[in-house]
Amino acid sequence: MSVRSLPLATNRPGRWQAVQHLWQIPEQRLALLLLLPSLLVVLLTMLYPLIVTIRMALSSERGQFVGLGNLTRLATTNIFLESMSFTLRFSAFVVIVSLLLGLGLALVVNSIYVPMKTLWITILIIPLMVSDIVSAVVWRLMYHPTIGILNYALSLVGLPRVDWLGKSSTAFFSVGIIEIWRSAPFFFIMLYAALQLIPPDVYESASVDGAGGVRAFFDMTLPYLRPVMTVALMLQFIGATRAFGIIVGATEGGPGRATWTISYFIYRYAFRAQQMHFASAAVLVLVLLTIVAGVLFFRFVWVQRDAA
Amino acid sequence: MAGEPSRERTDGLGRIDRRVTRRQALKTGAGIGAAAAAMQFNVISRRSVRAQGATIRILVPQGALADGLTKTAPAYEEQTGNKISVEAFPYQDLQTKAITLAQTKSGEYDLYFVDDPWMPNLQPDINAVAIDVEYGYERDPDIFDVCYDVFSWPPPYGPVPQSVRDLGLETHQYGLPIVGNVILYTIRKDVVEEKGLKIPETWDDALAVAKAVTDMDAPFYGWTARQAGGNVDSIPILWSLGGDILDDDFNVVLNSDAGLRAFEMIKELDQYAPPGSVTYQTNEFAADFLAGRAMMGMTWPGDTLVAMEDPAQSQSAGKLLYMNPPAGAPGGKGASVLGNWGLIMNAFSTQRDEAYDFMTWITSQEHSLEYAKNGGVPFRKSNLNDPELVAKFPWYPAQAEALAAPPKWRPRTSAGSEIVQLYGAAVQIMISDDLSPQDALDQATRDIEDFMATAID
Amino acid sequence: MQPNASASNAGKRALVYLVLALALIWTLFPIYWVVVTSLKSNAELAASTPSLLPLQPVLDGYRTVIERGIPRMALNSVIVAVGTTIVSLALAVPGSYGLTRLGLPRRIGTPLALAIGFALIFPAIAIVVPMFQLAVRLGIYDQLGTLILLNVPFNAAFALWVLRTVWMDIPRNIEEAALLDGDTRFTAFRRVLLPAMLPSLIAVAVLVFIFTWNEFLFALIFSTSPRAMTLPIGIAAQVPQHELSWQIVAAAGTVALVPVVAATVLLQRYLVRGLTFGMAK
Amino acid sequence: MADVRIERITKQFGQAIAVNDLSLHVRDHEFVSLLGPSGCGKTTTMRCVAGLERPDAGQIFIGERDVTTLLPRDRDVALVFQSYALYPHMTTRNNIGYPLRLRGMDKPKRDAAVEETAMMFGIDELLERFPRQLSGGQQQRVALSRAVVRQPRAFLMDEPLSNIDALLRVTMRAELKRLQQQLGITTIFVTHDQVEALTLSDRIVVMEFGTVQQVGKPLEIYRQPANLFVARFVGSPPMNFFEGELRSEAGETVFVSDMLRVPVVAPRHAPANRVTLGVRPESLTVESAPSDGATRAKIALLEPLGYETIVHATIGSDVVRSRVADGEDLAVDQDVWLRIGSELLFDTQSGVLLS
Repeated sequence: MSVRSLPLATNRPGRWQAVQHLWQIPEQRLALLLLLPSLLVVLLTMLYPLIVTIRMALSSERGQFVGLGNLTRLATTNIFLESMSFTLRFSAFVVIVSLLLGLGLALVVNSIYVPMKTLWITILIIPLMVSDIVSAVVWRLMYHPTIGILNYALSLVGLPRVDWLGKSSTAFFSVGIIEIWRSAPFFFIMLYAALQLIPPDVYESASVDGAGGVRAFFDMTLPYLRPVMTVALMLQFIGATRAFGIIVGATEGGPGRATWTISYFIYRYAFRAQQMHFASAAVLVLVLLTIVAGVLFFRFVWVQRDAA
Repeated sequence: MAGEPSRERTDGLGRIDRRVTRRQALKTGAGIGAAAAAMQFNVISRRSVRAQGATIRILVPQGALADGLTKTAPAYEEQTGNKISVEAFPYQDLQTKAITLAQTKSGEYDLYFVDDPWMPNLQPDINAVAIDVEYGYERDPDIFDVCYDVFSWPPPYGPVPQSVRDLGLETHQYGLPIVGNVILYTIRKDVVEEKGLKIPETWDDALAVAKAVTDMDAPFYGWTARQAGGNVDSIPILWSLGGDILDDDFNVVLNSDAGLRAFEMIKELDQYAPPGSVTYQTNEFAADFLAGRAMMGMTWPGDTLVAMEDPAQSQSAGKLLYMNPPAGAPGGKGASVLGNWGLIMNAFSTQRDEAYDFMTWITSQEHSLEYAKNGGVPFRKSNLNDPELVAKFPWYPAQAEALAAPPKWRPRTSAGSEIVQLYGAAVQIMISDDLSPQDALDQATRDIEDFMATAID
Repeated sequence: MQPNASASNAGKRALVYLVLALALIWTLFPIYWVVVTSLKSNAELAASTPSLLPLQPVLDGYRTVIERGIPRMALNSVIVAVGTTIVSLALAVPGSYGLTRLGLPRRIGTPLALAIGFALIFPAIAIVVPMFQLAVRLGIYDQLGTLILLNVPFNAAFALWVLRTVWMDIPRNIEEAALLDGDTRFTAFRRVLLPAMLPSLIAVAVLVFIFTWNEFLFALIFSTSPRAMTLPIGIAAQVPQHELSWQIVAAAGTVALVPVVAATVLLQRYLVRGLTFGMAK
Repeated sequence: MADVRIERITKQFGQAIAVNDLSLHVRDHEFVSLLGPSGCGKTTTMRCVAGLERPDAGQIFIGERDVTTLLPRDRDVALVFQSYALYPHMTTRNNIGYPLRLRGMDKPKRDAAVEETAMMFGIDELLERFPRQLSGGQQQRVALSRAVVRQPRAFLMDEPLSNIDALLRVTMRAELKRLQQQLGITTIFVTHDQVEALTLSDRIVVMEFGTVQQVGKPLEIYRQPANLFVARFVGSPPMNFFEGELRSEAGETVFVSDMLRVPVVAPRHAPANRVTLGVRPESLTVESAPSDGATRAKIALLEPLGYETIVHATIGSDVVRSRVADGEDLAVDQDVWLRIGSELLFDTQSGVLLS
């Protein structure tokens, strides 16, 4: 074993030499250097538009300075208020139902009666990968008044037909279902993964302590899942408030303008109606809401992961 | 809406881009610009294509108009050696794209298909070529005047926004009609005869006929309409009954007795419409006629009439009567909506001569007919009155009549498209959510007023 | 007790299977329906009662979709998605390493991580108007590169966020062992750390690819010609407004679904890891 | 092979001083343990030697070379981590061969060296497996092989035995000892387990608060702890302590506390004040009948270990422990008499050994 005689194959000149040199600078400076490109890209992408948006929001479409005029106008514009209300109700509906569905599926797939779990996971997460626009199209074909399968199925069992996308109230649920179709798998996979992390002895000690199935679920499973649930809920809620492709694909905001989301409002005003300044005011409102959501989000999530 | 007099032309992008100097732009965008340069940007190089003879790129709405153009173009390519590139976008996007491109002074496309209500948004005096000035184009008497007028700018008659008037522009021809669409009323004349009814003269008559023939179980529907998001197909009812959305000074006047009557009429007619029709687009509308379960409706020649008159697919073929919309009152005259597509030459095109050559080629009597057969819609008197064609396309006389009437056009303001959309949204929600006609009128009025408060004209 | 217990087990088993059956229908039937619709003829689509199978399958939808340049748009989507994935990872891999591995003090590291986390939830629609104006000014709208530039920040933030947790899970000792074995910090990164985190890297790459493949808003606004139109725009464009055929949009939807479903099946393991932020190994 | 000289190194993390002005000379071929409670600076000291930390002050020499500022890779030392730090994506073969690969050794020679080392550790069957397919003990051997294969100038081991189960630990301990004797590579071994330190080391360095408390051969450390800290830390069960003072009585020096009077050997330097008497449990004999010089106590607890019994007895409020070879006749609550065999005296205030 004449290893000692071999020199370390180190300083041979090569294509990596320049990079290697870079990596010998002090750690913290290197850290910042490595982070800088991402930070610049990410932060500039938020900050630059934000500054422009603020400037635009303060002036009218003709470019005259109007101060907070656009924002106060927004507060009295029905279309905006109704879009806002729709967005929040819609998001709440979507995440609650998705959570329940995802949790149920996670528990079922996790149960000992299910063989080939990998296969089931694969199938169940497919919708998660399908884009919003394709999901909208896919479901629109199901909802269709004449070629759709849903009304036909209803008629087979003697139920009255439903105007799936044709009434404000049903469109709310119908579009919601599309979004649920896409987001329930997210809850499913997150919660299923979290279930795997629950140590089995927790259940054993629970059953020793006399906690039966339902009790064990509420006393043991649920508390273990709660952190993951919170993260998933918040992420999906924030995601749902951005609903855009689904609206464009499924209803174009209709019937009437019953399914306008904030994103759709901004799009319509900025790019169809060419009121970019007015739309910028709406963007500001959205950003403010995001900041609030962000603070709440990191309160919960940050503490959980990084305190550990 | 009145706006203060100003020569400052605004666009949807605000005023920023006009004021920014090259240097400023370079400064702001240096980072991104550098990154952009480093990347493979132009996936397809335009220049290399142009080297081998002109390629004329045309922005076209997706569907029959684009497909028809694709079929018609080879003849031109063979004749001239120039290439025609038909680039299709769906209707809603097309508007955004065309206006955006105009604002960015893009030479991307040489010709735009433009729906007539978009003319104000396009600012033709800046973004389009006045062919009467540039090429000495003269009107062809074979083409309806209204089809020329609608692509003239500023509009030769009718209300014009103050800000446009303030510019003191002279009216010129900025485009040629390519699709002579006008909304028609159609009805199954065989059913009318069979049931011993009369062809409706007024909308009240139409309602009565719809009521008489409807059989929800058969099913057979007395009335069918496109009602999806903010479409315009109910405007002829509004106009025929004497209502309107805006007056000549661009005030919202929808909320009137006539407006109320119109909304009531629309709602009553819907009782005889197929269930689910509230989300109907053209295709569902046409499907009812193809399946022979619809009695009457408002239709655009450009979309689906060829299929509806094709015995191979349609059970209504040969049984439909086409006419100008019914009137508001006996002895009155129904008002139709003009919906022409024009071929507009991009002012920033680098191959104007080639583009002009194609414009005149495709709008010539022979080739526009060819295009009409492939999916376009005629706009020439000679074509619309050609007996051979009329036998095949029975709506031609009605279309000619409607175009000669002439039909009204939609508001000539850049806010026009959105105003009509908001109107349509209120009509749709009235039907879908069972809103009272008065409430729907109120909603439409409020929405449009809100919108116009921040819009530029 | 025994017979009772087994009866209740059988009951539970039946319930589980019922739920699974419903979940299967719920998940896959919409996809089945889009495929079936894509094969139906116009006449069949006009019928009052829809059929579960295409009676006379036709490929008209696919033919039209090809004529209308869907393959070109799919290619555009691939270019944008691959480009975004490469650039995002090129930013996020060293970035997340720097954020977690190099002894950055918490008072600096935490706010930076928070800023990146915030970018994750920043609404894309909020940057669209200013970025569009900028792109116009620079003359770079309607280009695939611009779409990549727009997609990168959001996806880089996502990748950074996930990789951050991945780095935190890779023991520092492994890196130190490599340093002692004769690596420099850089070669240890390249030869030991990167390979060690490869599965997570693949997971993130696949997700970024799929996110970008599915991206709709930027593509809708920043593409004005087929040069930069991506598949989602192409699909939205096929929703019939002024024409008859639903099978066209169904065909376009099927074209978009195939790679996604295939990727899900093939890369399931990685997807789960990435989606759960490394929680499931 | 080389000696390792640590000269007056200091390492601070923020406000906390991990290593304080520490000097140590590990001779060539020597096996030295750094022993101390967690947070005493032993791991930091070792990491400074490895080059994973750079000391704020002081110098480190390996052989003749000042390595203080050298990168880890240039020091030619191997470190076995507590967590083994195997490369998860490499097979056993590649893990062991990795340092050789970095030295540019060609594959045939590398494989030969890897196989030879693997044979030595009995893991030659596992060469194609990945770390996740190995048991803890097997991973441990791979980690050792990786360190051994390149014959470094010094081995550094950071609690390498603490993650394996008790039985295996005993085996591995013996194996480590044999290995070190066979290869004769200078080794610095960090542990908080005194048994490991005592059984393996040529010398032990006991540390606390970043400073060396005592350096010495295992038995020296055990028998002559330099101060109260070392006395307390080394030995299990721990030494018994009694606080009191020294008095001179009839020319004899006697340790006096509330409960005890013990004649002791007079220290060379008389203490200024109170002293602490330390008695190892084995120096405390338990008698069932009173006798002169024995102190009465009461048995509180008995821990029979088979080969011996640990007796916990109370003298007043103090608990003392004694180990007796045969404790079958003893019972809890029984009164017994304790006799001190040999003792150590410490200055209570400074902790320094007086005797």
